[in-house]
Amino acid sequence: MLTLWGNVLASGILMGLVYGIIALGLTIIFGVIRIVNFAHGAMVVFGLYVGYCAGAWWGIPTIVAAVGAGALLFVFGYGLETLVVKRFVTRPHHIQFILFIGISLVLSGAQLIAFGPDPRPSVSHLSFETIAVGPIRLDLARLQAATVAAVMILALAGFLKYSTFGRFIRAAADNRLGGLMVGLPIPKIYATTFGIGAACAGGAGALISPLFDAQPFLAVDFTLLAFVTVIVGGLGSFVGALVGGLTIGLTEAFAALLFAPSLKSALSYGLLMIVLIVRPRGFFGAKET
Amino acid sequence: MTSLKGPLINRRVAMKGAVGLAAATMAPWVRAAAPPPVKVGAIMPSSGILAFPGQSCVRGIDLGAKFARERYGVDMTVVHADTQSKPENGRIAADSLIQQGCNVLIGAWDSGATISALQAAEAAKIPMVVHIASANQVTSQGFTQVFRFYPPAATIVRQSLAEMKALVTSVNDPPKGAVVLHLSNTMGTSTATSLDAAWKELDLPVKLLEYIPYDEKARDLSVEVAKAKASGADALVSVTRVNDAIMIIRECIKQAWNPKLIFSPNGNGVPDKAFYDALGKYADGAMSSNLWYNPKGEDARTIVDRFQSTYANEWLDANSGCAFEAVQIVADAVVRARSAVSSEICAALKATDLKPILMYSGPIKFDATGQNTGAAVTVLQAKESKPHVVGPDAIAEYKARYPLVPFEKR
Amino acid sequence: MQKKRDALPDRGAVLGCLAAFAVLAMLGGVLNPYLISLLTIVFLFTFIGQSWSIMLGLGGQLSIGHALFVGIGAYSVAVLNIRYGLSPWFGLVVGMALAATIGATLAWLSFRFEVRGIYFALLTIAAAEFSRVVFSGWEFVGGMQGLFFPAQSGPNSFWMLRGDARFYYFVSLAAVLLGVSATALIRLSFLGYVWRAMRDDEDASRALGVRTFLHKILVVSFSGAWAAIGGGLLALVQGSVFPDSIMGMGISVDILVGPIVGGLGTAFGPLIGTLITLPLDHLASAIGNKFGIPGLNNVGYGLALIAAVWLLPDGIWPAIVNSAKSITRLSWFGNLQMEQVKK
Amino acid sequence: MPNEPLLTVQSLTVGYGGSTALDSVSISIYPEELLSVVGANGAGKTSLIRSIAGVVRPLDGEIRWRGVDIAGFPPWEICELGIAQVPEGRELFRNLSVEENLLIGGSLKRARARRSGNIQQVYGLFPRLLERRLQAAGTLSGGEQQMLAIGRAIMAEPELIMFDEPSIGLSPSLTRAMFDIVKMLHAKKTTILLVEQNVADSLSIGDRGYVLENGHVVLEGTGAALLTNKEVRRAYLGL
Amino acid sequence: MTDLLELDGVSRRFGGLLAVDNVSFRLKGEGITALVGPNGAGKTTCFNLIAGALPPTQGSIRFGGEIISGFPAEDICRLGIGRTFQVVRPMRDMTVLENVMIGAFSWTRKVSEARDAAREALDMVGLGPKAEAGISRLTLPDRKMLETAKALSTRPRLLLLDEVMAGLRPPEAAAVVAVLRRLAERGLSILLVEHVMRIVMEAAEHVIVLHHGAKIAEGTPRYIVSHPEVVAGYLGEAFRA
Repeated sequence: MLTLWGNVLASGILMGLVYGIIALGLTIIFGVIRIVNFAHGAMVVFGLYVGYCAGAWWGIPTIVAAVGAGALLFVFGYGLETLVVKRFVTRPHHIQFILFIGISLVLSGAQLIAFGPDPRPSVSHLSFETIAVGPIRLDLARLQAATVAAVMILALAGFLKYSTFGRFIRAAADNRLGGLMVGLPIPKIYATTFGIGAACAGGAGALISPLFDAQPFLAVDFTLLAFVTVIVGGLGSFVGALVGGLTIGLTEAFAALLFAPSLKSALSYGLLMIVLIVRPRGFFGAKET
Repeated sequence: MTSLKGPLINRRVAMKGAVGLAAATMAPWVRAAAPPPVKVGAIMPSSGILAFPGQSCVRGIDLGAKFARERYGVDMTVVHADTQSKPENGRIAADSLIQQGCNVLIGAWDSGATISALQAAEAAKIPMVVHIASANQVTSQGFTQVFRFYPPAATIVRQSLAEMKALVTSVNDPPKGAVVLHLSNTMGTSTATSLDAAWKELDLPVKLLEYIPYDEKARDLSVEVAKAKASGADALVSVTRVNDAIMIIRECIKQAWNPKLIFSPNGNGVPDKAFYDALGKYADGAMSSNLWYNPKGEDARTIVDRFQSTYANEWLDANSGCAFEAVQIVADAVVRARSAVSSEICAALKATDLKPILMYSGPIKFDATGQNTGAAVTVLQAKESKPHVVGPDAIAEYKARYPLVPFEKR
Repeated sequence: MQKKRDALPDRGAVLGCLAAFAVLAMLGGVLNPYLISLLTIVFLFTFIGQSWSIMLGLGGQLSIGHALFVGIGAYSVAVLNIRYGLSPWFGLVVGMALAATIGATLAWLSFRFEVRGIYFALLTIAAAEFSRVVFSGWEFVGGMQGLFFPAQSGPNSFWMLRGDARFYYFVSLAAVLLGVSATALIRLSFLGYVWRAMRDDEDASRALGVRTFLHKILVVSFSGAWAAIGGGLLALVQGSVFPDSIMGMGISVDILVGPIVGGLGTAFGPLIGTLITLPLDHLASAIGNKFGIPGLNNVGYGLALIAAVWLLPDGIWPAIVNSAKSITRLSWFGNLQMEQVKK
Repeated sequence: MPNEPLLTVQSLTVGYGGSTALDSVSISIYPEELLSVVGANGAGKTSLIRSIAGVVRPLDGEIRWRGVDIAGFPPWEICELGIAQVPEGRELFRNLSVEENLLIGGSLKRARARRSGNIQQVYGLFPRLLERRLQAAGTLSGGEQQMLAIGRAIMAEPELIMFDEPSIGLSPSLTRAMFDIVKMLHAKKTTILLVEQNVADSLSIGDRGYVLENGHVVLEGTGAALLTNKEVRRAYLGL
Repeated sequence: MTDLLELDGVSRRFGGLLAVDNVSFRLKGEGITALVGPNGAGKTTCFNLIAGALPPTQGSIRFGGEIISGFPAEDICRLGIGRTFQVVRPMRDMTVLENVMIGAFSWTRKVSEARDAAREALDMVGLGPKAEAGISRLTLPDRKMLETAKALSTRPRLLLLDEVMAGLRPPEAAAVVAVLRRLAERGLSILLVEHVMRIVMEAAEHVIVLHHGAKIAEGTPRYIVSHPEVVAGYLGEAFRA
């Protein structure tokens, strides 16, 4: 019994970190540009396909694929912001929503045309391996994803904290007008931020490819998952993404253990509603300006 | 363009009734010695969340039409319509096909779109062969134009459990307890409900320990599998789609749980290519019961080979198989009716008594509600990256392997 | 005399509107069944879209989870009709009441705790998804297996709201007419003025005595009740209800595309927008099927949506009105329908 | 006074959504000058500064910097030319530390190389900022925030600093201190554009001044002349 | 007789800033009172406290003898305090008349009644001829008067006007003063935030001076301009002489 609980706890934590990394990109983009990227899920699926291709076609390890997917999506995100999203930054939410639904549809459609509707499992030995720590088994793919998630979050936090451009990004997130007044290159900052957000989504997608099979229409699920995570943690906050991920991961794990597993997602949505109502900025959310 | 004229007039008859006389005088004129050209409308969810089975069905329909042209000499044109996996589009798709002059419809995979499409078929009096859609209501809501090849969920489960019983009673060291892991979606819940009844009715010698339903959108089944393992069961009965079937096996491996038997009544996984792509050697030994092609059927080999040469990267699975068979049912009816008039095809469909061409099934006959009474399941077992038929005995390619080789010893 | 004319929409507008609907009604008699079923769905989505459009376009509250209300309406009709054999009219009334209550509760909770803007929108998604999952697991309402209406047979029955395709065409057309009139009337009533004021500037309207807290609850609740009617009709037309489709994100997204593309908060915008986008979606789908490239429809439709919000930020209808105004003296179009949300 | 103006604003018109904030305003600033622009709320002072800085796009008119028309240039290019501002409301990066605010101010290409030295200079000027260098800018008091805003502008090594109502919300003693700093910067030969409501103080330290009313320049002259102008006294005190 | 408005030790703090510092004053039933002070003196915050846009941190506000501090803005409006905003805030896609009708909806739900009341209010401020115009066609003085008409249409007993004359040219301002006089003669009490002393001198009967959030002087306009602290606070040290 204790083993079961221990395993559930471990699995909840690992899964929570994975959720955290899936949600990271969404939170970065919101934090700086103040737009909600509803095409986030489609970008995660993009990454999943990169992971699939890397694993199944070229036999590239997942971590390398994740870096590749991150790079690819950075370029994609940077371009998308410069060409399209830029024009919508000051537009009302519902217009942005339609824009991202459009982008999401284009991505999903392209994925459907390119790969067909069949689930594409990444072929990786990681999918089957665990390491035992005492009586507790840790899933290797999840462990890898969770570790990379932690490293990535630390790296990003470091970049934002200590690099000049990272400081620019934080400044732009803090006060856009003030940034303009001291001569920050706001378009470049926004495009880069969107690129980073997209890269996180893509990298996360590739990283979790040993866990999830790629399918074009998973986009909505991943978008919703990222929302739940990010809102519980606090839109726009880094630590929030992690804490949100852990909260959801653990809630789901213990809900599955103690209640009906099929009500897992009802519980996380319920939690989301409560958090939204009681603490709309989440645990670590930035103040609305 | 008689092919267009016939159905057009016929539809008017259905709608207005007043021109009936004209149609009656027209009908003999349309009838010719060879089966007349017929237009078949196929309603499938080719895009959207159900695109995976939907596109598989489209392949079955296309191949089936080619085959029917050669076998029956029917001049058959297929028109496809996509429901985008939305129920409300079932009717629009059906009406669009009827508008394009289709004399008979096939579709629509999911029960929602099927019911919606059936309303259009009912209004226009165009017969519709339902190749797949498992809700009881498809044939129980009083539609007169429905002909369902696919058995209702309860029938499938009952037959599946009968096969399972045959298996566990014939082996040396039968499993003692079973745990049921099932999807909480339409298919999963109805299967689980029937499972419970059938289990008792058939008095399976394996004890049912626990039901563990899980969310369709589950992203992680580790806790569910951990729970299943903790229940002490040595047989895993699962009702899954492909993704979760893969997830469950992965979890079993990771959690070092080696049930002696993994069996999915009416479940996906074992029949699907993705299952083997993802699991490789770990796929072997898992079993499922499905509607499947009869490997010992006369034409099965040729059809499978043709499918393989046409669609090199795809498998002929239950979806394409049922779609294929549905086309044959239509072709057979057209030949017997010697007419492309929908009402006459409908009458011929009612009188269907067809030896299945591809699928394993009893003689295909439709009862008063339009339900195929001959439908039957096969038991499949994964072996060397392919599903193989291991039951019923009459068509088995080999005897089922039992128990499962523990994952770590592979 | 002068006053009375002011209080009502321009006679020209009323006549123009009636003429448009007369044409649509006549089309109902002559169009082929395919167009009939397509337009029926267009009308239903228009009607639901109008409810959404009132909430954002007049009330300023963005909902991305309107499927919640649609689903409530659909299930009320389905459960009462299928389980208890009651007329769908009861279901519609019950659905309205339920949706209004749920909407009011949700709004009360949100605005009480100062959840606003995008956070409120996200809350509506959460509420919709939450109820979808709950309905999926609720045996009484059919769970994931859904509920099915019996096949339609016999003559059309207005009382039981059952009939053939044309019957539903006229029912949904009537609903749209109701929606257009309701939108126009609300805009000209006390509520319309107050809601628009509240949407444009909450603090300024509070200073003018507008009880914004109350009105925000009212508009959400009202819009919810309206959407529930649409949901009930949609359930009847498609003949079944499943939590995944009727309460899923798909519906929430589908209904808001029309109003945004057509023109938010206007009486005709949702109709024009849905009349363009929905058939476009089907056309794209047909083309994709023709070339054997499913997925092409998603790409095409997605690009069309991006183009729409890019090129016509206020929607098609205001663009038409503006160009019409610059050519002729069609001022009544403007008075009745011109509306833009600026933020 | 040198003959060539550093910055010339020529018939500048700025408007927002149908209303006009500046209507054909022309002013010029000469190198090393301290120019005061005074006017009541809504006279268009902030619009003037923001359009020079490129944050607001003018509807019409020219803004010439050393003879080059920079109207329509993006703000970051304008900052790079050596035009900095101490904005109304300070517009600091509230969640960033004092030092980070200064670093950002000094990250323009024109000053980046000398950034660390400049920071020390700012700390020398405002020892209070040194004490609080790791504190978030949002937690500073009003006066300290104003110091930080000035320090941030100095970090860009600007040739022209524009002050937008530096005395707002400050106590009389802090206001005096603020004007001392302006005077000190002026003494260091930085060109200064000072926009104020505080008529007397700003005109008394300014070399020249303009009076802005409702988007128009209504008076211009030397600071001392304006200060004694009957019109100004009447308009601002009813004396 | 109770005073119409009574502020008693009212303070408001924003973080570290004490925007309004222990302010007390009373308004009698009618006439024009001006609230003056330099920028950032807390005049607008004071208005916001009275009108309920913000709750005071300390102290109480009474209107007609009843405590209203802490009430929401809409309730205070309905009790009879109308206010304008310093930055004009018209509802952009409504006509002038429709904008003013919103205020009337605080006491009626009949569109026709609201329309009549709005017309009346517009006539009162001289905007009658422009009733059907769109907002974008209004000049700045028109917009200021529109704000006043909106507040008037709520049928207030006390009118709070926040810099309605800022940015107006002298003749325009004079016209506005005339309007205010007329309103005051009808028995309305007006509290005016104003920057330009010249106008205050012309219009107000009573002046309250705020500086750094605190009241530093109160009295007739004549008395106020001769008050040394006022001159210092307003125009700077240089003017003291």
